[in-house]
Amino acid sequence: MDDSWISFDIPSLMQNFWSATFDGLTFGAIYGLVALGYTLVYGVLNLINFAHSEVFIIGCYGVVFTLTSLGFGPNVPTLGPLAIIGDLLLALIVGMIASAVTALALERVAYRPLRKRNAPRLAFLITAIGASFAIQYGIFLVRGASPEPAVTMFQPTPIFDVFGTIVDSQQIIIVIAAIILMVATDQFIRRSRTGRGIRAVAQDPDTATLMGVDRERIIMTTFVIGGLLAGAGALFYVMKVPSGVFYAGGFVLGIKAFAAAVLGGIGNVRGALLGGLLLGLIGNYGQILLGNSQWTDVVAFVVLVLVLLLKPTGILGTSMGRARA
Amino acid sequence: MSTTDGPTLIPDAKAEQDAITRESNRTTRGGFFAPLADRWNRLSRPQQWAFLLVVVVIAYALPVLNPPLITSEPGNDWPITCLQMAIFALVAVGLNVVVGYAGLLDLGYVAFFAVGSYTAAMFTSPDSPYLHIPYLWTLPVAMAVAMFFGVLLGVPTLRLRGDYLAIVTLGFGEIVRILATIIPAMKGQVGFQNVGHPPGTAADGHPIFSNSNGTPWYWLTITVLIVILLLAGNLERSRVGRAWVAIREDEDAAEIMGVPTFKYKVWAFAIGAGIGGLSGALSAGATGFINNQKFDVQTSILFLAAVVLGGSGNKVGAILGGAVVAYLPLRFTAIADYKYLIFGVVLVVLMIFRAKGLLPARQRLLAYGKVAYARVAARSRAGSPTAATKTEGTAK
Amino acid sequence: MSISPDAGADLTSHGPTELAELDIAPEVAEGAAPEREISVGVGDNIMEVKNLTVKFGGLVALDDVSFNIKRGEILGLIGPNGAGKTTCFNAMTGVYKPTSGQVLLEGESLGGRQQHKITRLGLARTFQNIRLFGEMTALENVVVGLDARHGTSVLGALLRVPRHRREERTAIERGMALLEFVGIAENAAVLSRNLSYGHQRRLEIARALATDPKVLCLDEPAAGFNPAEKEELMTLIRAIRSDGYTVLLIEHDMKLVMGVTDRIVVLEFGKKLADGLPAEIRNDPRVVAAYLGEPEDDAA
Amino acid sequence: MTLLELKNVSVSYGRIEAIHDMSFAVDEGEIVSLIGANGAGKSTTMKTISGLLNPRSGSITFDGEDITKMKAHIRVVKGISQAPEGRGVFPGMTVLENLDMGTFGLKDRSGVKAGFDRVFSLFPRLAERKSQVGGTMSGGEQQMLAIGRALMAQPRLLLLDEPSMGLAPQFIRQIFSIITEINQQGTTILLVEQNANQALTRANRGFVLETGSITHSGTGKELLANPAIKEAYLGVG
Amino acid sequence: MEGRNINMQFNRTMVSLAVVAVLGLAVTGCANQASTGGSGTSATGSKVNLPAVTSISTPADAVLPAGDGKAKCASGLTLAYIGAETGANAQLGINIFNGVQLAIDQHNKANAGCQVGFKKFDTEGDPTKATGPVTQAVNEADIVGVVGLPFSGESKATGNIFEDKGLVHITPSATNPTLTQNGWTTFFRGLGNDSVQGPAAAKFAVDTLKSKKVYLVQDDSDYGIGLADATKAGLGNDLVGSDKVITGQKDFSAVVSKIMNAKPDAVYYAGYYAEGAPFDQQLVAKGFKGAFIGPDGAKDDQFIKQAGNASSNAYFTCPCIPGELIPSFETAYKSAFNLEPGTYSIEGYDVATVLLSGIDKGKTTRPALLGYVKSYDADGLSKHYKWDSKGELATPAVYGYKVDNGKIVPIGVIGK
Repeated sequence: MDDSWISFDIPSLMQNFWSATFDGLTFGAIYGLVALGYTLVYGVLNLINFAHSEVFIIGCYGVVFTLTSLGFGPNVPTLGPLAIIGDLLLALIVGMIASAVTALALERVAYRPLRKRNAPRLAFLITAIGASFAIQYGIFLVRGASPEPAVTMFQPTPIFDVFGTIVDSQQIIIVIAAIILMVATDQFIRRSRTGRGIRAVAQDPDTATLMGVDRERIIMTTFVIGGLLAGAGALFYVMKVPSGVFYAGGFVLGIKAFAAAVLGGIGNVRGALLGGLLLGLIGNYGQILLGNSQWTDVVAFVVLVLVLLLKPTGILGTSMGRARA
Repeated sequence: MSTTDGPTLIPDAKAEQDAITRESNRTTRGGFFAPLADRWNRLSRPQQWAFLLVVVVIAYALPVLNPPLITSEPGNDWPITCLQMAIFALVAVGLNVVVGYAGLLDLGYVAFFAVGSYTAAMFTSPDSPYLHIPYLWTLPVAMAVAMFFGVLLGVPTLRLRGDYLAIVTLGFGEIVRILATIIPAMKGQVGFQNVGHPPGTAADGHPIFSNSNGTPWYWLTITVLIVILLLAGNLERSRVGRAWVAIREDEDAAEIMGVPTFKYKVWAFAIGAGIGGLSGALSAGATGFINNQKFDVQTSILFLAAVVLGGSGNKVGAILGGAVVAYLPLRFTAIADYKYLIFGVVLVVLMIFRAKGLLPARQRLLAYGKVAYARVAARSRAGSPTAATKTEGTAK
Repeated sequence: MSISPDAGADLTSHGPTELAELDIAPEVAEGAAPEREISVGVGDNIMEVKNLTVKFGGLVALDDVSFNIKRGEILGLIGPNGAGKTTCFNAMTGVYKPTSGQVLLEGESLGGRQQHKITRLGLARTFQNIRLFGEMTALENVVVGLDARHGTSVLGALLRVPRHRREERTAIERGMALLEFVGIAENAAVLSRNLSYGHQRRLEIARALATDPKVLCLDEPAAGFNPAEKEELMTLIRAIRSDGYTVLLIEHDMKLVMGVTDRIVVLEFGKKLADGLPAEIRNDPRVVAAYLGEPEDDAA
Repeated sequence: MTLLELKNVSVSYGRIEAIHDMSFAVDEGEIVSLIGANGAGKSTTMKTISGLLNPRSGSITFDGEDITKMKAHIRVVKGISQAPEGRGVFPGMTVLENLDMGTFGLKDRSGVKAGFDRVFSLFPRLAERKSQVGGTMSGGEQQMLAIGRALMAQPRLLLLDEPSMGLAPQFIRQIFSIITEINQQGTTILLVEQNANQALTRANRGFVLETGSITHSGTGKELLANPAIKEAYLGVG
Repeated sequence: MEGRNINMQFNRTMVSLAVVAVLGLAVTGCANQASTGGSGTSATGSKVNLPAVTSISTPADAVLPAGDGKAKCASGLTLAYIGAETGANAQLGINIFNGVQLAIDQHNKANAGCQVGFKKFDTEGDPTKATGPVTQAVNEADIVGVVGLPFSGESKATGNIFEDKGLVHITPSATNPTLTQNGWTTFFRGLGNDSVQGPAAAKFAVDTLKSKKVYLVQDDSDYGIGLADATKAGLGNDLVGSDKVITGQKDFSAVVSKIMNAKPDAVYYAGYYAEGAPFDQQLVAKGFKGAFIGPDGAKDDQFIKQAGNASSNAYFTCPCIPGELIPSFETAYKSAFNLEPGTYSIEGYDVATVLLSGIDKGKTTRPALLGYVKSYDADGLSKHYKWDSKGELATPAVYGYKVDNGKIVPIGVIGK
C-alpha cells in the first residue's frame, strides 16, 4: 500500500473537468428534487422529515416495478419512441403517486399524532428515524438485500460536444426536467392559492388559520408535493443509476439530498436547487481531483461544513417564512 | 436553538393549549414510573446506597447467573451479550451528556466510538506498525484522543444551532468513517487483528481477557461504567450540569444568566466524545478485531435511539436504553430479519405515546439539593397555611 | 379565573419597604446579599447610555438615545408599545449589537462583549415573556444565576474538590435566601414550569438577583398582574433597591412606574422624549401629548 | 339581532383557567369593546371566538349556529374574521399578497375586486405600498394591513385584537375613526383594547375583563363614567 | 388575486409541456439509437473465442456424504454453520448452509446408525457480532466441527476462539490470504485464496484475452483490496491505471470517464457483483468495447440480472467449481430446497462432507476430527481436498467463466 493517501491530481481534473461537470449537474438535479421535499416540510413544520429518503425509494420501486412489468429490463428496449414515452410517463405517474402516498401516510401515522401532542422536536426526529428504519427494513424483508435488476429506459445519445466531452440526451433530460419541475414548484408556491396557503402556514400558522387556511390540509398538501417531486426524482434516478434501487438506496441518497437542502438554506425552495447542483458538482470535482470516488462524500460534507461555518443558515439562508418563497 | 428549544415545532395555539392540559393532567395522575420515583426519593441516603449496592451486586453477577428466559443463548453467548449491553450502555451514557443534558443533537456520535476503537487498535494490534503500549493505557489515551476530536469538531461547529448542528455532526461521522477507508494506515476493511487486552493469565494458560470470554470484559466495562456514572453524577450536580441543562432549556437565557454557553457546549462535546472513545476502546479490545465496518450513520442513529428510548437527559434511562437496544437483536435471533422493522415501529409508537422515553428525565442538579428540599418540605409540613402551591396569577 | 384574595400575601405581609421592617429573618437578608455594601443613597452614574442607535435593515429602532442610571436609584424606562423600550433594553444588555453609540457600566464599555461577560460585569435582567429553565426546580434556576459568581472548574466538579463543595453549600443557602426574599421559598423543589405565573415572575427576579448584579433590569415585570399583585411587586422592587441594587424598570403601567421609580426616561419612536422625576414627567406637555394623552386619556 | 353569543365559556391552560364562565353577546351592527389589563384574558377570549383555542365548557353561537366545535378556518368562511394581536402580518409577503390571503376562504370571488377597492379607500397608504414586503413596514402600516386583510374576507363580525398597540397617538385616533367607518359600512366589530378611553368612546357597549371574568358591563358611556373603571383603566392616578 | 387561476393553469401547462418536451428528447435518443443499431452483442465476443465448457468430469471416487451407509456413532454429535443468516449478506449464507444441510441430510438418511445434528449461528457477517455466536458454539460440547465463517473479517475476529478450544472449522468462502498466517491450527480453507486467484486473473486477461492494457478498479473491501494487490502484481506493465470505489456505490460516472480516457482493452474489477454489475452496465452504456473481468465475488446470476446485455463483455475468475455442472448435486439441491445451487453451495456441501466422513470413521472428538481434517487427502465432488500445514488447499484450481446468452458458463480451468 502506498502511503500517499491524499494527493491532488490536477491534470486528471483538467482532463475530466467537463464530464465531471455534466455528471455532477445531473446528480445535483436529482439531489435537488429530493431536497425540495426536505425543504418544503421543513418550511411548514420546522421538521426534518428524516424518512423522506424512504418516500423517495418507494417512488423508485414504483418506477422500477412499472417499467419491469411493461417489459423494460437491463437491456435497451426495442420499443418505438412513442411507446417509450408513454411507458415512461406511466412510470413517472406511478412513481410520483407511490411517493406521495408514502409521504401522506407518514404524515398521518407518524407525525400528526405528535403534532397533536405538541411533542418536543427530538420526538419528531426520532419518529422520523423510526419510520425510516421501518420502511427500509420492510422493503428489505420483501425484496431482500439485492438491488432490483437494472432498468434501462433508452440508450443515451450524444447531443453535443463541449471541448471534447460528449453531453448525452440522458443528462440533458434529467437536468432540464428537474430544473423545470423545480421552477414550477417555486412558481406554484409563490403564485397559486395553495402555495400561498403553504407560505402563510410557514410564516404564521395561527394567523394563516384566521385567514381561512386549513392548516392540516396545507400540511398534507406539503407532504404530497414533496412526495410527488421525490417520485419524479425517482424516475430520473432510475434513469441515471439503473441498478441503484435497493432497500438502503434511499437512505444514502437522502443524506446527500438533505445536505443539499441545508447547503442551500433549508426551508428555501430555490436553495434546494442551488444546494443540490452545488453538492453534485463539488462531489464530482472532489473525487476526480483527489483520485477516487471514495472521496465524493468526504469532499461534499467538508464543503457543507465550511459553508455552514461561513453562513450558518446555508447559502440562501432564510426559510419560506422570511424569504420570498 | 438547541434541539429541545421551544416546546413545539411551530407555535400553534391549540396544540400548545392541549399540551399544557395533558402535561398538568399527567402531573396529577403521576407518570408510569412516578410512584417508583417518589418512593425512591423518600428513601434516606443510606437506604438508597444499600439498595444501589444490591443492584450493583446483581449487575456484576449477571453473566454468571445466566437467568433463563432472559438469556440470549443458544443463539449468542450470554456473557458476551452482557458485554455488548454494557458497552452500549456506556455509549448511551456518553451521548446522553451531549443530547440529553446539553440538548445538542449529535447524529455522528459513532465517529468518537470509532476514534476510540482505532486508538486502542493502533496502539496494541500487531498489525499496526506504530508505537505499542499496554492495552489498559489505551483507555485513557483513547479518551484523550476522542476528546481532542470532540473539541476539534465542536469549536468550529458549536456556533451552529439545532438542525444545522445535526447535519454537520452527521457529516463528521461520515467523514471519519470514509477516512478510515481511505487512509492506508487505518487499514480499511482489512482491519486490525489481535487488539490488545488487559494482562492476566488464567489457570489453563489462556489470557483472562480473551475475546471468547465475555465475563471479565463485562466486569471491566461495568466497573468503568460505574466510575463514569459517579463522575457524570458529580458533573450533573454541579454548575457544569446546571449550565448544560440551562443551555438545553433556553440557550439565550442561560447566556444572559452568566453561563458561558459556548464553553460548556464544547465541554459537553468533549466529555461525550471522551466517553464514546472509551467505549470504543473497550469494544475494540473485547472483540479483538476492528475494521471500518459498523461506524456508519445507522449505528449513530442506533446510539441516539438508545438515549431517547431510555429517556433523554436521564443517565439511568440511558443505561436502560443502551442495554435494551443491544439486547433485543441478540436475544431474538429468530426475528433477526425483522428486528430493524420492529425497532423502527417501536420508535414511532414510543414517541407517540411516551415521547420522553422509558424513564423521563429528571436530573438532580444540586450537590446538596436533597438537604435543602427536605428542609423546605419539613417547614411546609410544620404548617404555614400559605405554603401550599397557590394557583395565583393568570395565564396569558 | 378568580384570584384568591391572599395571592402573594406572603409579600404584602412583609409590610413597608425598609429592610429592617421586612418580615425577613436577618440571616435571609444576609444570605441574599452577602458581602454587599448596602448603598441605598442615590449617587454617581453607575451606567451610562451614550448616543445609542440601533438599526434593523433600514428601520431605525433606536435613534441616538442617551441617559444615565445613578447608583442606587430606580429608573423607569417608559414609552408606548413599539417605542423602542425593548430594543433599548436589548442593546443595553448585549442582545443586540448597537449600530452606533455605547453603553458603559461603571465606566466599562459593554460593547462587543459576550453576554455572559456582561452579566459578570454586573448587569442582570428578566424577560418580558418569562424565560425560565422549565425542567429545573425553582432553586436550581436560582443557582444557575449564582453560578455566575462561582469558580469551580469542570475538573473540580468532576472530582468534587473542596471548593466545589463549599460553593455548592453556599449556593443552596443563598439560593434559598433569595427564594425567601422574593417569597417563593416553599416552592423551591417545584419545577419552574409548574409554578404559577406570579411565582414564575418572582423566580425570574430571584434568578437575576442571584448573579449579584450592580444593575438589575426588569422588563415589564407587572405584565399579567392584577392591581393587588402590582402592589406587591412595587413592594418587592423597593425592597430590592433597599438591599443595595440599582434597578432599571421597563413598564407601561403608569401607576406602577409613577409609584416606584425615582426618575423616568420616556422614549417615543426610538428617540428620547423626556428624562426627569416622575412629577416632572407627568406634567411634561410633550409626554402628555405623545403618550399620556389628553387628561382623560388612559395610560395604554 | 344577536350575532355572536358566548354562554358560560371557560377556557383553561391545564389547571390554570384563563377565562372563567364568561357570557356575553354581540348584536349585529354594534361595536363592542372588551377592555382589561395585560393577562386579563382578552386575547384568550378572541382566540376562543375565532377557534384557535377550544373552550373547556360553554358554548359559542354565531348567527344562530352553534360553532363551539367548528374549526377555525371554517369560522372564517362563516363570516368571523380577525386581525390578530401583534398584527400577524405575513412578513415575507407583499401588501397585495397579504391582502389576498384574506380572501383565502372565499368561495365566491366576485366581490374580491370591490374588496381591494374598499380596503384601498379606507387605507390609502396601503394602495401606495402594494408591493412592499410586510416585514419591512412600520407598526402602524402593519396594523392597517392586518385590518384590511381581515376585511378582505368580507366578514360579518370583525375581531380586532389591540389595534392601537404600539401606535402613535395620532395614528390611534386615525385607526379608531376607520374602525368606526368600517362599522358604519355594516360590519359588526368586537374590539379588544388596553386603550380603554378610545375603545369605550367608540363602542356601543363594553365589558371589563379582570383575570378571566367580566367584572363590569354597560354602554361605553356608562363605563367611561364608572369611577372604579376610571381609577383602574383610565386614570393616570 | 385576479391572475391566480391563470397562474395555476400556467403551472399545469408548464409541467405537462416540460414532461412532453423532455420525453421527446428521449425519443430522439431512442430513434437515433435504433438507427445505429447499437444494441446487442458485445464487441469483444468476436475478438477471442472461448468455448464454453458444458460439463465437467467429477472425480470418480469422490467422497460423498452418504459414505458406505454403515457408519455407527454416538447420538448427539453436531456440526455447526456459523455465519450470516440474516442481514445484507443473508443470500450467501443461505447458499452455504443449504449445501451443508443437504450433505447432512444425505448422510443421516443413508446412515441410520449415525445421526449427526446441525446447528446454525447467525453473525450477520459482522465481525463485531461474530464473537457472541462463535463463543456460544465453541462452548457447546456436542459441536465437533464447524463450517464457516464465510467472510474474512469475521474469520479474523474469531479464529483464535476456535484455536483456543481446538474446534476445527473450514471456511467455504473466506479468501483473504492473511487468514492462514495467524498460526491457527484449526482453520482450513475450502477453496483457493486471493493470492491464487489474482495472478490467475492477470494471466487470464493478458494471455487468454490478449489484453495489452488493463485498468484495475477495486472496492474498499478486504477482499477487493487483497485481490487487487495480487492482480496488480500479476499484471505488471500491462496495468494502465487503477481506481477505487466504495461498497454501496451505484454511480460510477467519474470512474467510467477516467477509464474512457485511458482506453484500456480490459477492466479488471476486484469486488462484488453489487457494485460490479452497475459498474459494467455504466461502462458499456458509455461505449466501452473491451472486456470486463470480475472475481468470484462478482460471479453471480445477479450480475447478469442487473447488468443485462452489458454483461456480455464480462468474464469471471473463481477458485470454485461450477456446482450446477454436477448433475447429481444440482438435482439433489433443487429437490431439497426448490432453488438452484448458488455460489459456494458446493463448497458448503463438500467441506461438510469432509467433516461427516471423519465422524463416520469414528473421529467423534474435537481433537480427533481436527487431526482427521489435517491429514485428509481425497477428492470431493468439486475438487481434491488436501490441506497444507497452514490450512490452505494444496492444489487449488481457478476456473474461468464467461457470459453467454445471459448465462454464466464455465470456460475451464485457467490457473492452478
